[in-house]
Parts: sequence; structure tokens; C-alpha cells
Amino acid sequence: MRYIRPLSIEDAVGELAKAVGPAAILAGGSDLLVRMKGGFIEPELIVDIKRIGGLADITETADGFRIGAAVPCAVLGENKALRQAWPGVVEAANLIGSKQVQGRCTITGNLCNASPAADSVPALVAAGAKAVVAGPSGKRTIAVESVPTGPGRTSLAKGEIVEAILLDKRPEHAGDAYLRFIPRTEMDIAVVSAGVNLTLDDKGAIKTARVALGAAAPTVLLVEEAGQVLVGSKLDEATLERLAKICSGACRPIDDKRGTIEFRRKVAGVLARRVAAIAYKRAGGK
Amino acid sequence: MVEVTLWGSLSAVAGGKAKHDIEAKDIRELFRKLAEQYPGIEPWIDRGIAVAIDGTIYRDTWSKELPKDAEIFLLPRLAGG
Amino acid sequence: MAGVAVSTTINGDAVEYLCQPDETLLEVLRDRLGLTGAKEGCGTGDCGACSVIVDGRLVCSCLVLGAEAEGREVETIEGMAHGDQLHPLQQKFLEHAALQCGICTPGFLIAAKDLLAKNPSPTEEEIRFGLAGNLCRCTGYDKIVRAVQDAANVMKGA
Amino acid sequence: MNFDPRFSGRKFASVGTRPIRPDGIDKVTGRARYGADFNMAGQLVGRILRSPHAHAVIKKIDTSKAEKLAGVKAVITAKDLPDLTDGDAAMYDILDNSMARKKALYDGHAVAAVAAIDARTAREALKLIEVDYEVLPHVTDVDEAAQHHAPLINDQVFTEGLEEKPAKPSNITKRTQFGHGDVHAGFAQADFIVERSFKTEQTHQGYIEPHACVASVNPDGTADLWVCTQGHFVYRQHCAQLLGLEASKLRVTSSEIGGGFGGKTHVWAEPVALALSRKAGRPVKLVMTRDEVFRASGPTSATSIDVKIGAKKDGTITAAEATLRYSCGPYAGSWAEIGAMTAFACYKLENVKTVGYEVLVNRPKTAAYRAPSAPMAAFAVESVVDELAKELGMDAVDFRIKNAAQEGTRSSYGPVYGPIGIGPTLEAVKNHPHMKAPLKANQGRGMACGFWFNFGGQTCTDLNIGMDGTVSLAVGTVDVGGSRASLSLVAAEELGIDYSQVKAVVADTSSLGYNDMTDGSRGTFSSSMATISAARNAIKILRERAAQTWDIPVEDVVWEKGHAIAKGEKYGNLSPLSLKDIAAASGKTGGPIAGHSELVADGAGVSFATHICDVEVDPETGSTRVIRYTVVQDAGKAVHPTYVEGQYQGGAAQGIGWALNEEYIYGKDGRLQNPGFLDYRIPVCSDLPMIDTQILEIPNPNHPYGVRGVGETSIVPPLAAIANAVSNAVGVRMTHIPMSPPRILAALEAEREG
Repeated sequence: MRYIRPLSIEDAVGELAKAVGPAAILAGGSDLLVRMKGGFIEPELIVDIKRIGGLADITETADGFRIGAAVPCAVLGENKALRQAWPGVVEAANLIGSKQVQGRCTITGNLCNASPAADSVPALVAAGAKAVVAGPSGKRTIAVESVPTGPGRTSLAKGEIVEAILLDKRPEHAGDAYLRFIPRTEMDIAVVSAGVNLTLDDKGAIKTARVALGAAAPTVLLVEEAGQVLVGSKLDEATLERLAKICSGACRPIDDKRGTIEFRRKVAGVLARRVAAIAYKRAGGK
Repeated sequence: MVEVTLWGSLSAVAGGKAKHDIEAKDIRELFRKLAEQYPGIEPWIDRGIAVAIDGTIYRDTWSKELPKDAEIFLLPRLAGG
Repeated sequence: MAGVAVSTTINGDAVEYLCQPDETLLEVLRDRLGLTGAKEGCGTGDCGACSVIVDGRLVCSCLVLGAEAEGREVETIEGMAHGDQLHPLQQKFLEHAALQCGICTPGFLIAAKDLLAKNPSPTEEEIRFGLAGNLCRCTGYDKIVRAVQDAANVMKGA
Repeated sequence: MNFDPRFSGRKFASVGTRPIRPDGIDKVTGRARYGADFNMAGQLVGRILRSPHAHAVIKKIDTSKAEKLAGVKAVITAKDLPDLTDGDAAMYDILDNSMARKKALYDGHAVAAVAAIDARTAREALKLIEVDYEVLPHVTDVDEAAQHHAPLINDQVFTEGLEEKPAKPSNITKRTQFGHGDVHAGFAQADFIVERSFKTEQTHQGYIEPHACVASVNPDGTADLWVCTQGHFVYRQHCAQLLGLEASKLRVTSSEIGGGFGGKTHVWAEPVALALSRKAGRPVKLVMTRDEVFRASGPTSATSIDVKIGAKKDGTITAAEATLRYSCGPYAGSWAEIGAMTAFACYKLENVKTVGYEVLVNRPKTAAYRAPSAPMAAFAVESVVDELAKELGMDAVDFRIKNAAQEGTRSSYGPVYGPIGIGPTLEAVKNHPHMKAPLKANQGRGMACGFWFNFGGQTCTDLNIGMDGTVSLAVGTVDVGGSRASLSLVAAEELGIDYSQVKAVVADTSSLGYNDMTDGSRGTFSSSMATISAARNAIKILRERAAQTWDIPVEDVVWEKGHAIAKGEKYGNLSPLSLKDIAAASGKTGGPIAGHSELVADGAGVSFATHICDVEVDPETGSTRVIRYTVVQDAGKAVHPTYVEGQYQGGAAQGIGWALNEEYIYGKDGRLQNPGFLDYRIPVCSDLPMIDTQILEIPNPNHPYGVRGVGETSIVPPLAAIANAVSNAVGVRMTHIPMSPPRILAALEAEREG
């Protein structure tokens, strides 16, 4: 086993591309070290990407925000501009694990770990976030929802690293929010979760909407029909009712130690309603 | 002579009788005489029997005297956390 | 397996060690450096008993590799008191009997120190959510929360 | 020994104060040494290979490849722990549980172990051990296991306690029965009867410190064991017997213990560590992982309980009956028996009958968990009591007060009660401001009562007075939550000196006589009795030394407030001698001054608690939050009230976790699905409110200071108190613990659909 700490993304990609045995990328390590401890993965190469230039920074650009792959979730919460623009993404990131875990974990890691219950992913999907992928054949930018392909599986090729997550600049009257259901008040993995991202027109009606559900299917679900039902509304009761019904119906959940199929279906609808109301309020809707 | 009451399961190995009159001055003698009369009780004594004398439970003090007219109740010896 | 040479700072002192690439900072602290104040309750980041502060950030040392400490500053429970002067949190934990078995105590003290550094006047709710990553099975948290509240008051006055 | 344990009603100077504990600074600075914090020269790392199957015959174990791995110093299987138990069935079970002999009986059962130079090598070695299993059908559910067609876990088990030995073996090891009167006649008199069935899932004590030890066996048969345990003397007996060592040559030192709650009351991996050390010829450190703690230590029983209670219109209970089935893991236990004894202990009943069935399942060996078996029985009984009060149209507290046991009541488990605290706790609750506080929508208030016996037992204590007048107190009951502070207070009280002059330590097994373990809430009760006795013995010597100094008869010397005083006018000019004065001169008056005591602390006083709980239920998700909680409990006498409060709060918090979220979840494959703190959800700080406490002091007549035990009773009422609160909040009667959100939501949906 080798531990390396490359200083450039090219070096990191190169090492990963030529690795013979299993290789792992280390940013926050909050998933990787748990899997190593449990014996689920025995990497021959660990590539620590935290010292690569730019990967530990959040930068505000003309197009929005670029969040480096090694930025701990706690740092997202400390960035005022990001918090104001994307409160739903930030609150999702700051729900992962404990304060201790938030000091280490990253939204990129959360995405690439490819758990359907990852907290930050529904918020990122609803936000229309993009992932910048660096690989042996250059860089590409893809929608975050195209990264995970199933529990623990991603579309990334050998040698590829997600080096940053991009979030758009916010227009006027925009808001996002994220809610999850857990049995305790902290420390649990989401039993089911929902993220909503809205923009409003000048009259306060919803202009665009994206709704995503977590722990409701093998990957985070972007429920396009749920977004469509919101567009044009001011979140009246009938719309919320339809939203809940569509979200419950869109779920393809499983029975497991964290919840039942019936529970997840029902609560997906409940959370969608509640989270839409929060996002609407944040966007300035009344 | 003291009157001793056995709990339900113990009376099953003591001729199905819950109440027994026994001439015994202390707990040690009580156990010895019970075992003589009902050999099936012996493994229970080995596993541990507590004795309640007028409501106070004795688990290990076999030298404890049994006052006349006292209420004597046998109980299983328990585990605690 | 190739060992990794690490130069770091622990409780203000320069420290060098050689560790395996998959060895956690918790293992390094406990097994190589004799700093057994951080405890392993789970090894998976779920109990907070191994909490330490790395470069000003509260982390579970079981979820950090020893190799990652290169060039960092690590604070552990062993560095919390100044000589024979207990930190106000340590003193208040004693006064409030905020510990029974005490196994979670080092982690709680480190987490509480981090909490008060970031928020010197936390509400009860902020304390409870701020310390939610530290499990205690003995106290029901009541006396821990009160000790932190009391320590916060003392530290503000100081 | 001539020791008078009777309550004296004295006034206290030290007892009842709240000083800082003697082991406090070590614990806030990280210096305190727990099970895993100790090391020996040349120490190896031990690790255990565990069965992935719930039930399987072990056909063959091939360890040859592991033995050949560089750095491996010993590999053992059950062959290295031969059966020396000589017909002692309970010890045989402990042996078989330490290392499976013929069959693996649960997911996590130990089958082999290695000692190697480091953890990585040990882990590699485990992978090289080849075990050939023949997988058998398994059963993990208590009700399914009790069925006659269930897979048999042990074909030598024929149910005990029946009038005739059954013809066929089964998974029911024992039937027990308690009660008096005639329940049929009692139910015939009842105007209202409520009958319900309940289930509770298996929970774990959840101590944060995994089991850990360092074992060192020497070629001459001497050995040392450093271990986190609730009873090092008991561990010594177990290990000596299982390893064939002489007890006095095995020194066991109890480390600081990071929580036990009953789970560290008998040996698990310690015999394995000793066997590894014996084979390797080097010390071995063995620390369980969290996964191993959940899979292979001793959680509490899962239960299935039926309760039936009848009452007259005026609120008098006429009859009460319960049938209790408790899981024991794969080995015989007496857990339903305790449930059957405690179920109705709070009430004065003319006609009562309880029947318990001990049920074997393919789960880890059940161990004690804080007032073991009582919380589940109380959940079932107190739920029915609440429902019956509603049917009668009576207030829940008044109904309980009307039927509460009192001094002179025949308990449901047999003996007649002395002075007890159930009535006073109920009266205190009735008058508590919490009962009158307003509630909002979806909030509900519940209350419930609980009982625990409390234990005494064998206890030995040494009290040594230094030449500077300070006192060291060596006790043999492990300090699990501040007892060194309490016992120092007791020594100070009895000697009449300041608390700061006393320091209590827990002595190892070679330094003190035998002590039973710290269980059954006995630590402070028993060791305080022994400390008082030891102090009185020391005072006798102190008086003799003073008499010698003054050259007067010892009968004329009394001990008051830490001083020897010459009594009588003729000694008017003799100024009192302090303990310090006498100690300073001890070298010339006869040598060291000490008091010893060895006794059986019997006569522990039963204790009762009543809890009040407010919850808020989210009717759309079934999520339940405890928003206010109050514990009222009889302590007999609170020696260190802060630590008594701590016990009340801690027990309540554990009960809250059990009530709402904690449970062992097994898959169809018989494997534990949630062996970690992520999915075995013990309460976190933000889950709980402050937990208010009210200490009542109804003296135990059998202790000089009136002390009862305080540690366990507080976990008994919460399950029922929360279930009653949920029922009052949203109108559904929850009969399955934990009341997790999916269960509550399903119950609410069923209610809405009618």
C-alpha cells in the first residue's frame, strides 16, 4: 500500500491512471476510512488530493461558484456568499454526520461515494449543479446526477477525478432548500430526503423548479414531473397536494434497517411539501 | 418450626406444595432439610436461592437465623446490571 | 507496505513519526505516541470519543490518516490544561459531575472547546446540536450541557 | 464480625454533600487508563474469527496457513480451551460462548483466534483460517423460537419447571411462575378488564468503551489480567476455572471502566486472550471492535408479553395476570423469571399470577442490562394500567395511588414489603408542577412506575490511616459512576474527618478479599456498609491508641467528630486527640492503624420510581421527540446527590433510547444488520431535553445510613411513560417497542383508516 500527496491534478490523474491494483482518492476520508476499517476496500494506492492547488478553495466566478473537491462541508457553511445564494445546498452539506465529520467530508466525496441516501446530492441535483471531471483524456463538465449510476457505482472512468462542483450564479427571486427524515435529530443517514430549487417571476409565481428525492431509489431521483407541477403556481394547497402525490409515486424505495417502503413513500411526499414551502419563502414568495 | 413459602417453580420440585413447615434455626439448616426431603431442590440451591425473611432479602448469609413466626419466602437468586 | 515519515505539531510540540499508509491518526496517537486520551469507541466516526482538533478544525482522529498530519497542528486532550491549570471546561465538568464513566469525556471536552471557540455564547439548543457527534451513555447529557453553559459564562467573564 | 447494619437516623456532616470525585482530574485530562490504554513489554495483538452464520455445525477448522504467516505467534480454537467446567452448566455456557465448540450458535460467535505482532498481521491471519461449516436452519424471533416446529438450538433442552418432563426437546428452557390468590375469581369480580399483547426488541447496553484486556500468562502458572469489567473478582474466578489456573496466582486489575450497565458482568473474550498468551508465551492485548461488541457481547432480551388486568368501578384492581416470553440467546438464562417477578411489583394485589418462559434463539448470549428484564415487563403492565384507568374514567396517577403497594403489602413475587417508596413517588408526581404544565397540539403527557430489587452481596474493604492522618480506602467494587466519591464521603462521615482527607481506590484481586461485582445497584450500598464497618474497626484501634497515650481504660475513650475524647470529669484536663494526632504517634503506639471488614451486605432495600414524560409526535412522519422529562425516585439516602441525579438521568436517557429507536435488526439470513452506532441509534445530545430529578429519601432500615441502591430503577419506567405519552398525544396505543417512526406512522395510518 502506498500513500501519495500529489501537488497537481495532472499528477493525481497520472498516478490513478497507471495504478495496477485498487486505488482510492482521499479528500475528507469520512467514507473511505470507514470502508477500509470494515475491510470492504483494501486500496493499494491512496491519493490524497488536499494539497492540489485550488482544490481546497471556494471561488466565486462570473458564472457562479466553484467548490473544490477537497473543501470540507464545514467551510461551505462559513462562506457567507454561498450560504446566501444556495442555502439549501449548504444546509444539506451541513447535515452530513457530525461536526467532526463536517470538518472533513466534502460534497464531491458525498457525490462520488454514490450512496442514494447522500445528503448533499438531492440538493445539488435540484440546484442543477455540475461536476468538473479531470481525466487522462482531459476535462469535461457534466451534470452531477450523471455521476452516480447505482449504489456505490459511478460513471467515472479509471484515472478520473471530480475536481470541483459548479453552482450557477443566482438570479433574483430564487431559493432552494433541503430536508431529510432521520429517526434521531442528528448523526443518522437519511431514511428519505427531498431537495427543491425554485425561481419566481415578478408576480411571485414559480417560474422554474427542480425537485430531487434521496433514499427513494438506487440513485438520487430528479422528479421532473414534480418540478413541472410547481411551475406557474404560488404553492397553493392543491399544488402541494399534487406535489406530494407525484413524489410519493415517483419513489422506488426498498425495505431496510432504516425504513419501510410504505414509510419512505409517504414521507417523501410530506418532505417535498415542506421543503417546497421553505424554498418558496426563501425565493421571496408569500 | 417455621413456615416456608416456595415460589411457583420451586414448589414443582417440592411435591407441588408451596408451603412447608420445617424445623430450622437458620438458612443453612433450612436448605439442608429441604434438600433431604426433596432431592430435586438441590440443583436449585446450587444455582442460588435467596431467602426473604419478613420482606428483607438475604442472598448469601446462610447463617441468618430464622425467627419464630417470621414470614419466610424463597426466591430465585437474580442477576443485575 | 512502505512507511510514511511525518513531521507534525502536537499540542505545540514538534513531533516526528513513521506510520503505515493506512494507519489512522488515532492509532498513531495511541499506539505510537502514547497519547491515549483519545479513545476508540467505534472507529467509524459515529461516537466522537477520538475527537481532536487539526488546524483549528474538530475531527474524529479515527477518520484521519496518520500520514495526513504532515505539517498540521494537532490538539489533543493532553494539551488542554496549561500545566496544573485546568481549562475552564475541565473544571466545570468536574464541578457539575458531567462525567460518570468518563470514557467519552476527552472527546466531549475537545468538541466543547471547539464549539465555544466558534460560538462563545451558545444557546442550550446550539450546545446540544454542537455536541451531537459525541455519544455519552451514562449521563443523559443533562450535566454535560450545564457544564458547558457554565464554562461559557466563566470564559466570557475572563 | 460484630457489625450492626441497622439504620440509626443520625445527622450527617459529609454524606449528602457534593464534592468533586477523587478520580476526576485523571478523567478530564485523558490520564485515566481504561481497558485499551494499558500495554506490556512484548505485547501481541489478539483478534477473533467469528462465525458469519446464525447456526452452523463447525465441521473442520484448518489453521495451518495462518500459523505459517510471518508474525503470527499463536492460533487457537476451542481445542486450546479444554472443558474444565466439571458439570457446571453455567460455566460451560460461558466457555462455549467464548469459543464455539461444536456449533456456531449466532452471527458473531467466536470460532478461532490469533495473536500476532501487530493488528495488520492478525487481520491477515484471520483470513487464512479455513472453517468448514454445515449451515443449519436458524431462528432469531422469540415467538417463532417458542413454536414446536422451530429449528432446535440445543436438542438436550427439555423445559424445566413443568410438572412432568416434556417428551420432546424445545427451545423453551424453563417455565417459572409467581403470584398468589385466585386470578379467575378476581377477574370474575372485575367491572372492567383490559387485555393486550406487547413486543419489545432486543437492545444493547451501548457502553462507549468496547471490551478490552491485556492478558499475560507465565510458564510458572502465574498470570495477570488487566481488563475493563464490572467485577474483577468474578472475572478472576471465571478465567481461573476456564483456564485451569489457581485463583490466587491470577491477578486481575480492573481498569477504569467505560460503561458496563450489566454488559461487563461476565467474561467474553478474556479467556481467549489468556489462552492466546499461554500459547504464545507473550502478553496479548485483545480489544473488541464496535462491530464485535454488538454482534458478540451480551445484549438484553427481546420479549413478547401478554397482560390482563381487571378492576372494579371504584378503581380497585381485582386481578392481574401476565405471560412473559424472553429471549436468552442460545444459552439458558433466567430473564423471563425476573420479568415475571417485577411485572406487578408496584401494586397491592389480592390475585396475581405471572408465568415466564425462557426462550433460546440464534442471537448473542443475553446479559444483564440495568434492572434486567424489568423495563419490558413494566412497559406492558404500565401500558395496560393506563388504559384501564381511561376505561374507568380515573386519573392515571390516582388509579395507581389507589392500588399502590405499601409497607405490609404482599409483593406479587412473594415476600411482604417493609417501608417502600412507591406511594411517596406517586404523591410527589401528583403534586409536581410538570403535571400541570400546558401542552400544545400533538403533544401528550404520560407517566409510569418502575421497580427494582437492588442487591447486596459479598464485600470486602480496607481502610488504612497514614501517619499524616490521611486515609486510603481500598474497595473491591468497581467504580462505574462515581462510587469512589460516595465511599470517600462515607469514610469521612464515619471517622468524623473531612472528605479531602480520604482517597478511595479500587484494589486489584491480589490486594483485597473477594468482592461480588458491581451489579444490581449494589456498589454504593454494599461497599458503604463495608466501609462503615472498616471505619468502626479503625476507630476501635484509634480509641485504644488514645487510651494508651493517656494511660486510661479504653472504655473511657469515645470517638466524636474525628477526635478521641476522654469521657468523665476525672479526665477534665485531657484535651481531645485528633485522628491526625493519633496517626502521627502511631509508630510508637503499636504501628499502623487500619480497619478491615469482610461482610455479606444483605438487606438491600427495594426501590421505586415514577416518571413523567411529555412528547410531541409529528402525525405526518411518526417522529417523536421527548420535550420534557421528570424522574422521581426513592434513594433511601443519597450519599452524593449529584451522582444520584446522574444515575436517574442516565437511566431515563437509556430508557428513552430503547423506547424510541434502539433495536437489534436481523436479516432473514440471521445476520445482525446494524452492528454500529450509525444504525443502532442511541440518543444523541440534541435528542434529549434536560432531565429533571427529584430524590426521595425513605431510609432502608437495613443500612446504617438508610442507603438503597439507585443505579437501575430509573431505566424501568421510561418505555411505558413514553408509550403512554404517545397514546395521549395522538391517540394510538403502541404495543411494539421501539416506537420508531415507521411503527408510529403505520399505527396512525391504521387508526385513520379505522
